[in-house]
Amino acid sequence: MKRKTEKAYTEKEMMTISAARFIKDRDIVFAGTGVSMLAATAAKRIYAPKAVVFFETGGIDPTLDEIPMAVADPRVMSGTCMNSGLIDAFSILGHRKFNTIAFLGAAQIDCYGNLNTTAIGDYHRPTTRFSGSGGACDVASLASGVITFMQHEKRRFVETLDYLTSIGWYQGGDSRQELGFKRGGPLAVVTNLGVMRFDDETRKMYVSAYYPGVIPQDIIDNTGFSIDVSRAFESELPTKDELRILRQEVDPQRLILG
Amino acid sequence: MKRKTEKAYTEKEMMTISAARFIKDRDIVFAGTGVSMLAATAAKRIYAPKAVVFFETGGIDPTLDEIPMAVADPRVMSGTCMNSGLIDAFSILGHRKFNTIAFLGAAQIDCYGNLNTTAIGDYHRPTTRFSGSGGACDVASLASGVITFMQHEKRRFVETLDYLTSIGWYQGGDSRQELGFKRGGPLAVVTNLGVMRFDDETRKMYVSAYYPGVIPQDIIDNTGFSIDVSRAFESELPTKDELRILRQEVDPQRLILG
Amino acid sequence: MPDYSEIEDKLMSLPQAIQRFVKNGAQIALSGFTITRNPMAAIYEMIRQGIKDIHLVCHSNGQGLDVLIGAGCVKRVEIAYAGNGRYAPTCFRFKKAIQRGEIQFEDYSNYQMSLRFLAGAQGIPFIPTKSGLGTDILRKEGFPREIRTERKVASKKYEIIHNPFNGENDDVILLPALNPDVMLLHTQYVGEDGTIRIKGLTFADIEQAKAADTVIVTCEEIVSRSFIRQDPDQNSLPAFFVDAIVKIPHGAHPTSCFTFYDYDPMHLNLYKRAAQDDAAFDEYLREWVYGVSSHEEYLEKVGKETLSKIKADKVLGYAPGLDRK
Amino acid sequence: MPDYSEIEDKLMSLPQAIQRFVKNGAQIALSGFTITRNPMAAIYEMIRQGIKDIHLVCHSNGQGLDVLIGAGCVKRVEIAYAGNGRYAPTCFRFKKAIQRGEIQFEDYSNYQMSLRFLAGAQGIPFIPTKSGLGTDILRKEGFPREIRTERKVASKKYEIIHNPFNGENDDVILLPALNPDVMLLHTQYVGEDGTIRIKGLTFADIEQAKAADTVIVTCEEIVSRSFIRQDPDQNSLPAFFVDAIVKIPHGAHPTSCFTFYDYDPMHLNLYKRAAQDDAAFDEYLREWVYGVSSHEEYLEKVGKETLSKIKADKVLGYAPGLDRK
Repeated sequence: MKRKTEKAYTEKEMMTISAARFIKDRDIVFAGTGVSMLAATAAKRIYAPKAVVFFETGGIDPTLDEIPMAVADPRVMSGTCMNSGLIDAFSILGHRKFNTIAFLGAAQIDCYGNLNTTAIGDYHRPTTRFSGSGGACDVASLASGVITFMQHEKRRFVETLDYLTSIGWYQGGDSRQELGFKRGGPLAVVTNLGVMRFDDETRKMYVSAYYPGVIPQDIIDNTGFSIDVSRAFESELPTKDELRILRQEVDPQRLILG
Repeated sequence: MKRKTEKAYTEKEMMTISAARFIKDRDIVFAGTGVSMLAATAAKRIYAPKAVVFFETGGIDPTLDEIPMAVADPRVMSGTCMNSGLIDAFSILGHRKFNTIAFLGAAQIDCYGNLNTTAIGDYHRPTTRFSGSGGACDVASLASGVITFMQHEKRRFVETLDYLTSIGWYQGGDSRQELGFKRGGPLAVVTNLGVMRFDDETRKMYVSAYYPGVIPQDIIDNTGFSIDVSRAFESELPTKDELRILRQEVDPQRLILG
Repeated sequence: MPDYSEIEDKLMSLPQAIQRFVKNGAQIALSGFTITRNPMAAIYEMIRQGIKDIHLVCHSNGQGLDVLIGAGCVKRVEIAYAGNGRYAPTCFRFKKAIQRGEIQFEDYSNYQMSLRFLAGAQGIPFIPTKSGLGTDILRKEGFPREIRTERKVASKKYEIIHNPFNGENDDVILLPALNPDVMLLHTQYVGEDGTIRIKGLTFADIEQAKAADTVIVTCEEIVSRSFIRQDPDQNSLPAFFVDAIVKIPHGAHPTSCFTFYDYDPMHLNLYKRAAQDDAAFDEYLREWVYGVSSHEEYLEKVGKETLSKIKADKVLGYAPGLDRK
Repeated sequence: MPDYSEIEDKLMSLPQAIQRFVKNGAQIALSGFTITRNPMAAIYEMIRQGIKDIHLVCHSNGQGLDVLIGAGCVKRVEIAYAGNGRYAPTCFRFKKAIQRGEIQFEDYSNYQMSLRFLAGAQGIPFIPTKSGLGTDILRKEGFPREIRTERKVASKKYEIIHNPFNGENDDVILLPALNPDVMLLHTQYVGEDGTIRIKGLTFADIEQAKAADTVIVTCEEIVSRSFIRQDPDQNSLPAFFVDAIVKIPHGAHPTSCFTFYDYDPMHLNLYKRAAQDDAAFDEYLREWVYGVSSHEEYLEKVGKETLSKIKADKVLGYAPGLDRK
């Protein structure tokens, strides 16, 4: 298992920054709660000042002086350019004019980035029931790209999902397009061990980067399906600026950073 | 032809009041421009204070201190309870919860109250092209009831429409319901000669009332299809109150009354 | 001097409104989203009146949904998301009820549910989307086949057709419209003329209200006709959509009401602890719902101190610096 | 001190905006309705630049549509209503063009066209309605079959299917979504951050803007970021939908712009007289469109006196007592 070394940053900070680094200027960023909200906010303040953060509830570009605890938090409606509703939010999410990047989380993920946020066990009588899709199924269907946050554990990185809530690369290759989706698909999976990406041909997950203090074998050991590590390199450390902005501006109360 | 006698009221005033008398309290009244706007406003001020006047453009319950010259006139947005748009307006028009009564006008009408506001002659190369449906087709399809204003002339009351823009009782009997409409249909046609209604069984137009100074034969002579006058009676004269409110409150500038 | 003459037939007490308009087995939609603008006062009153066999239709309801399920008022639910954000990643009573097989459920997504309300609002029988193609939301049906003939239950979960305007093979999902029996809407403002104004995000409240047969509105304030009509562009619903109007300050507590009050983290955490244990939850209901006769009495229990802590800054819309851990 | 840094890449002159974004043969949607908020300045500039073969998609455009058709810029139109209310029961140049067989046209209703824009805005391929069943809007097709394969022309005018959620025979019309190349939107306010605020009725402007590939906005005022963000509930479109922003006071003249100015009855009557005669209409164009190099010059011709007559009362939104005969 990964070596415990004294680090100048926490796992959550590393995950947040790793994800934030994917955001480019003018991206329209769909954020959920938790780490995804931190990553979206950090990205805008550090690398992509012209990116716009919005929420499925209809809040567009809030000031986020305080971290929302839910996507319906009044902080999501505060200082926005516009407050609308779900129908509007999803018309933006899927709009062909925009590069919409969405952050998601899940209970299970498979090697093609399909996600389960609905149930473990039998759907009708599950051993564990989760919240359900929310907007995740829509995001996975309609956004230009999806970045998923996961705790890297065998029981979460599985061969077969108990329930496919949100479409990824489906069964790999061109199978997503064949379903009828003209765009989108998983960009990356950001975990507590590293960053996974997807092969351009097979659409299968591979290890793109492992965090300092992690070795590729740690990721293999914690993944429930075979995963290619041949393209893996060690992630860059979080910079002083990244950490300062994340800690002082994004979540000073450490409501999510902990 | 109708005898010219000195009257204490004009044809337009008589038409407006005849139509307004159909409106009941709590009706949701869909108004267009011209006489229909006068009738809606008069109805609210005289018989149905709890009726609500709205417009296909989305203006709901404007004060109408001045008569709008079009359904997009800024006067339709002034003092309303809400300013929205067409999608909202039509969601009200067709709403099963409401008794929505709509006023329309047309270039041609047939014996079942179907209307033409599109073209005379060949559709592709008409001798006369009109404005087109606007919201008329939608009103005729979705409202609870339609009252149509017409100049009573043979060329307008025709056996066969050159173009069926707005559905009435279609081909009579149950044919409207068989098309898939659960409600609605023409209530009355108000002309410069009298008020026509539709038989409950055959759905064919008949003369319900003729104005003072008009005789049933005048209506027969000016109708392009055979019309039953056996149920016709002479209309009540406009009352002093009706005329006073219409002239002093509804259209003091006589923009539409002329 | 307020003039309620225009809405005299709609103004009533909460018990009256629930009694008159909410029947056992009713299909019900709730305003708000997770921890915001849930019609909590109305929900507590439904529980006190013992309304049973409710068929809930939700996109992402949180607190309101969970209390109703926990109190045993709900028979079936069509839903996209049951959670309270950081205060309950999955609503606790919802989770238990499904794991124990106590309620019938059907999963959709937020966009799908919103579109179904939109279709209901526009009076169109169904609405197309591509969202969900290839997922188990389509492959797995939650509702048992035999209830597909019951009132307010769609004859099918969905239908897939080829896009008739596109030559190539292009699948589209058709979703059935929703027309709930009742929509419970909590809002900030109702005018003396009955006009509704929602501040902040409207979620799918407006679509839900237009789709419903009956709309019960609870509000923080009833404002003057001149105030509500001075900027009609801001208003959300005309009076004629509304069947009952009840003034209930803090009617959304412990969820938030933008520009009036924040959510109540203390209460949400208290609820979180209670909801995870059956006995503790029963005790919660006894104390906070059955144990009080009205929302006023409930608010006395919440206490002035807490209410002042969560009081929103009018400009920001929330309570800055509130301890939300 | 205004700060345009957030919109520097979108702020441009009207000639630049039209040159950059409007190509011959483009499918174009216009803001407003009959005599209100038509993007007249942009339309005049398109005529001056000699844009040809336009495919207009409208619900009820009036003045803007008629001038464009009269100037020979329009090849085909999909439309519900071409009129100016009391000032033109049927738009004159539109009427002549169709009677002379000069343009291709397809009739729909206002609700149908609005729903088609809504479908385009939501990215769904079609949308159902029952409005129009049994009418010649379904029975008679305006566009020649051979153009059905051209870009931006729907492969079919409509499709009828049975409602798959209803056992009994229940026909529903499916209407194809619209996604215009360009939408020309005239509005009251744009914020320094590019946020759009439309005052008064929005018609189908918001759906049209979301449905379009490119949105050109002309506005009466560019207001401060703090003003536009102080009440986000009132705003109509976020900046990222907008491609070009042009400040053009009185940009809708002779049509009205709620709270800024009324329609100009003198000009509409002048137009009415001109539009009924070919030579007089050419003269009108020479004088009011080709004869001026910019909207500023056009407004000088309109004259300060007229502009002050039609100046709107800020509360009423129109010019009370204006002679509108």
